[in-house]
Amino acid sequence: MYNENTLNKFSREHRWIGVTFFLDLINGLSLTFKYMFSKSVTMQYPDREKWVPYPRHRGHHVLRRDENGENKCVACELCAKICPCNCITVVPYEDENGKRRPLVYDVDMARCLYCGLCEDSCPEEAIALGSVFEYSSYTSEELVVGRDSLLEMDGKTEYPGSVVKARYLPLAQSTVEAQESSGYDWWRFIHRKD
Amino acid sequence: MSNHPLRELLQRESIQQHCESVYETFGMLTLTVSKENLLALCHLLKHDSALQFNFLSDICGVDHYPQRPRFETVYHLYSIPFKYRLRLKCRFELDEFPPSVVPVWQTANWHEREAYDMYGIAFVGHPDLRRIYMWEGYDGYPMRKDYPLRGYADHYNPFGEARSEKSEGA
Amino acid sequence: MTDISLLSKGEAGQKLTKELLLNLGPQHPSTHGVLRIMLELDGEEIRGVDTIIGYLHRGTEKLAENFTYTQIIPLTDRLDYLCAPSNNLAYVLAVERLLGIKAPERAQYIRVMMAEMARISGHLLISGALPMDLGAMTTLLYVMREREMIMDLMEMITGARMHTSFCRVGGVREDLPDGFEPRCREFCHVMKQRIDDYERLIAENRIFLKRTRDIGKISGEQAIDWGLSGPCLRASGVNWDMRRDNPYEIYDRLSFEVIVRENGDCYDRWKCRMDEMRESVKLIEQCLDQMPPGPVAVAMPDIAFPLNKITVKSSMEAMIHHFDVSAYGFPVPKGEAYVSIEAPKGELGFYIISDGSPKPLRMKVRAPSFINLQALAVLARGCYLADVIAIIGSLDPVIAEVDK
Amino acid sequence: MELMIAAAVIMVKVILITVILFIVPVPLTWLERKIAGHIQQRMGPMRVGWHGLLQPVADGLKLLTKEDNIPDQSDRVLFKIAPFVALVPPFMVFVAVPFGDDVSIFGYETPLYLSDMNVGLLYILAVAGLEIYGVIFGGWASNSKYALLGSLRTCAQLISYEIPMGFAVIGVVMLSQSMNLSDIVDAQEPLWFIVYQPLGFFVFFIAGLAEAQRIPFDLAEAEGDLGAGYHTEYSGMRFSFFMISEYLVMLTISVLCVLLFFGGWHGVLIPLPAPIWFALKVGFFIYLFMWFRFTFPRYRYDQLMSIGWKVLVPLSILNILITGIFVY
Repeated sequence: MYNENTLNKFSREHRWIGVTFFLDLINGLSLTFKYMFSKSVTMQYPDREKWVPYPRHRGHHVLRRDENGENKCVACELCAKICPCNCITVVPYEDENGKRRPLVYDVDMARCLYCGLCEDSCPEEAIALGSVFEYSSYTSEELVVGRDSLLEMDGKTEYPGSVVKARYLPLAQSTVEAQESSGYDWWRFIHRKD
Repeated sequence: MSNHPLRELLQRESIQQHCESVYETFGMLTLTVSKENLLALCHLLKHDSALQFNFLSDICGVDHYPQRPRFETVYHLYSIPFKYRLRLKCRFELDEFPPSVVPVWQTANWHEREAYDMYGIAFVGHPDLRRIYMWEGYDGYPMRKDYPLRGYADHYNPFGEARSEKSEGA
Repeated sequence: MTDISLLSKGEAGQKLTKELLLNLGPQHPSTHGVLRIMLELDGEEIRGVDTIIGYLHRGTEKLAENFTYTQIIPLTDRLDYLCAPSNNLAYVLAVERLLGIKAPERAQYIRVMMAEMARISGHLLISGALPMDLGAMTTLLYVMREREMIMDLMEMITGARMHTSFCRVGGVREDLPDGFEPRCREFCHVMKQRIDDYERLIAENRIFLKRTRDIGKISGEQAIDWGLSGPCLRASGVNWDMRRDNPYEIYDRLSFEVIVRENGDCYDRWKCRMDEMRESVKLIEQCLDQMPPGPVAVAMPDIAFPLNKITVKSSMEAMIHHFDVSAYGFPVPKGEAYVSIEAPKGELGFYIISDGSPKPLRMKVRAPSFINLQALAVLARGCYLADVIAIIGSLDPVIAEVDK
Repeated sequence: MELMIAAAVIMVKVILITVILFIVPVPLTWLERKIAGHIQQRMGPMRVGWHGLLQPVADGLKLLTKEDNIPDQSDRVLFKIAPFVALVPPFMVFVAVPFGDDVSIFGYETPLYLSDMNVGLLYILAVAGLEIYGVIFGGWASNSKYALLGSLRTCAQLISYEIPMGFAVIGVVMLSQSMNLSDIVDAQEPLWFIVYQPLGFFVFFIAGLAEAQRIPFDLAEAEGDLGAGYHTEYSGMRFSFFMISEYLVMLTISVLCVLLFFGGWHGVLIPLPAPIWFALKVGFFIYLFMWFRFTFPRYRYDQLMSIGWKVLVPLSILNILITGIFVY
């Protein structure tokens, strides 16, 4: 029915032939030997390569700006309400034009589930889960991110996920620096017989 | 999902005498049964050649806190030969626990331990009634409605609520 | 000089030796999580098994009682984290049963396709982890390679690799992205070859056969009695698959074989998963072939978020619904529903009692791993210490699901 | 003067071999990780040095600086000496191992071995057997059930596999009429013994795998069920001693395979210097060990014992019989 294994080529009565000549073991050994000379599929993060996520990636939160460069958020607090883990804190205020704006917009990255419900519930499409995924920290306090840094964050990517060249900068603020905008598709390293 | 053949089978005298009521809700037939009749009914349902409820899917403890009787156990049965589903419900007060169905289905063992751990339902005749999720010596039954979501404050749980006298116990 | 045989004899002639109590876990490479097993050993032979769980207990059910129906969706991801879409699907189906709605056809196809991808992902991991526990490390790395492709596809569809939370009550979150179909077909193509590779590597290997054949045997009746489900039950010769016998979603339109094996030992459970993956690949291809165009969520603004935010801003009513759903959730009619699906590990059921409010009165998860793990005590009795590892691996417990 | 030079040469050789043996596990760990990586379609160590070449050095430094844990209620003396007891026998084995024909250094003719014993083979088998003590001490002294089970398994395994191993070698001894290793190698100059002794080699190699505790016979440290077996409780330098001794045993088995069955330093077709031929052959066997490790699962304890006693011992006796019939 399926691709027959070497041992199956012998009928039940003749299985002993395969067993005596170690065909089962040789089969496995030949497979591992073949793979030994195929390309490796791993990505050398962070030294040489880096993954640019898909457009829908749910990473670090980001607050979007409108055409005038202003914060889109109207501090309706729907995201804070729907959040299953209460990781969003919003304090609204009224700006000089009489518009409702967030005075405080804190997201606790350490508590967040990255479920994307805040994104769904936002009527202004202000909050989004962006493409940044490197934000580890030594303390959980540092992971509470405020309004202004959220506005600065990278948003969703445009390109489909790919691997780009990168360089590791251990001492810099951003530890990994991507060098090219377009990269390669790691799937093509997957060895296949067509 | 038609339960009509099952409904006819359940109308028989031998089964009717054990259960209090039969009703259909959201496509599944439900039998309510008193705790005295539970074990007999389970035996019957499993060994009846036309039913053969040999697979116990789930036992669920429920706490209807302000209402009385307060607790309920819900049994979801499945008959692998006939593809029937059936729900048994048994309501009882805290001091009168239902019998264990381990003699009928071995798999009830951990289900009942879970219900005991979470609600304090001490099934009568259970072979090995210990806590299963919480550690031994844990105080209280966390899934009860009067147990606070964050637990009670103690040395390990500084964020819990302060323990008040009336909230504990039945 | 004392006769040495006297030393080991008690007064009445009985042996003074006693069983060795070995504590396996909770930190142990082969327990697949924080599972603790107290083993009573006589030499290397198992005399008694006491499975101690609860190290990962997060109180999902208690939490669910305090969440709205929408907020529970991300919670269900965390049950069996290897196949989150299946959990989402089971939960959402239960809520939909209570609401009396059905998702649009396209959404159903997407859900089923993702559930099958999740099945492959879950089966892949365990069919690689079992040989690894027995020493063949390479298998695990190979399955991880293919699992990475599924993760990649998942990220493409949902934006998350593991905790997808893609299903919504009344549909799915978004439509499939552009360029998904060719990628998915490529995966199906590669996957078929890969399953042959795994079998070539390990399925006929005499050492693997010796370690798994006739180990942890359980008969069909016993398996039913212990509540085993999924591949563990089908490996014992019980022909029961909820996808075929109680079809949910659009499974009745897809053709697939239910894999049943006779022996009920570790090898059969492993092989059953291998063959099920082949069927799942076929199912995914069929889903892609049959996928109809159309909406991916019900047009009920009081239940589902509108996909297009412009509609929210254009009408007052839509705005009110949107705020209502986001802030307070949607009320679900009073009643109770038990819906179960064929998850990778077995029968995954959600029993929801609603009191008519936007939060469930009680949500019970019928976690297949929890029930399957219970059988460890029966399966392992009389085996050797090293067999316990194989048995745990073949039962495929995901501790997050066991502990809920 | 002659005596002085002889003494000096021997000293140099002792130091050289000791140093080499201490260093050999270092590239071997790198090689193992690299082979593992490539078999599994990943890169293996890449970050320290060119293609991770300095990784073993980093690992060694890490092990050196790590805290030396001694478990409570362990037998402290035994716990401390066990790694050394395990480490010494593999070094002692190489006293009798020849690496090539006589060479002349500074006009001084010297053989490429430390001691040309006429019972070299016996000596090697006997000394290699001593390694058990380190394992037993380590497992017993740790006061851990995992370590104890691991050392019990190792004990049974090493003792029962030494028998077929010794028997398998008898065929070679019968053919070469000598127990001196360089004589055995010289006897293979026309044709390698693998041709006469395929069964003997098979038994020897399987038993060797078990002696070296490599997959599929690595029950002693089966990380699947025992964590790390007898060295579960060891850390830092002491742990690395066990590792070194393990790699050296693997090296010993490979060297013995080459010496006894594959013509030692005698090459075929391509004329290469003897030590290079020797190294190539040994390298092949080491690769075989690693290749096996990343392809096969491991046997269970009782299965291992039954293979040892029910398959290998009869086979090796059969091999002696066949050889006997052919020789006489």
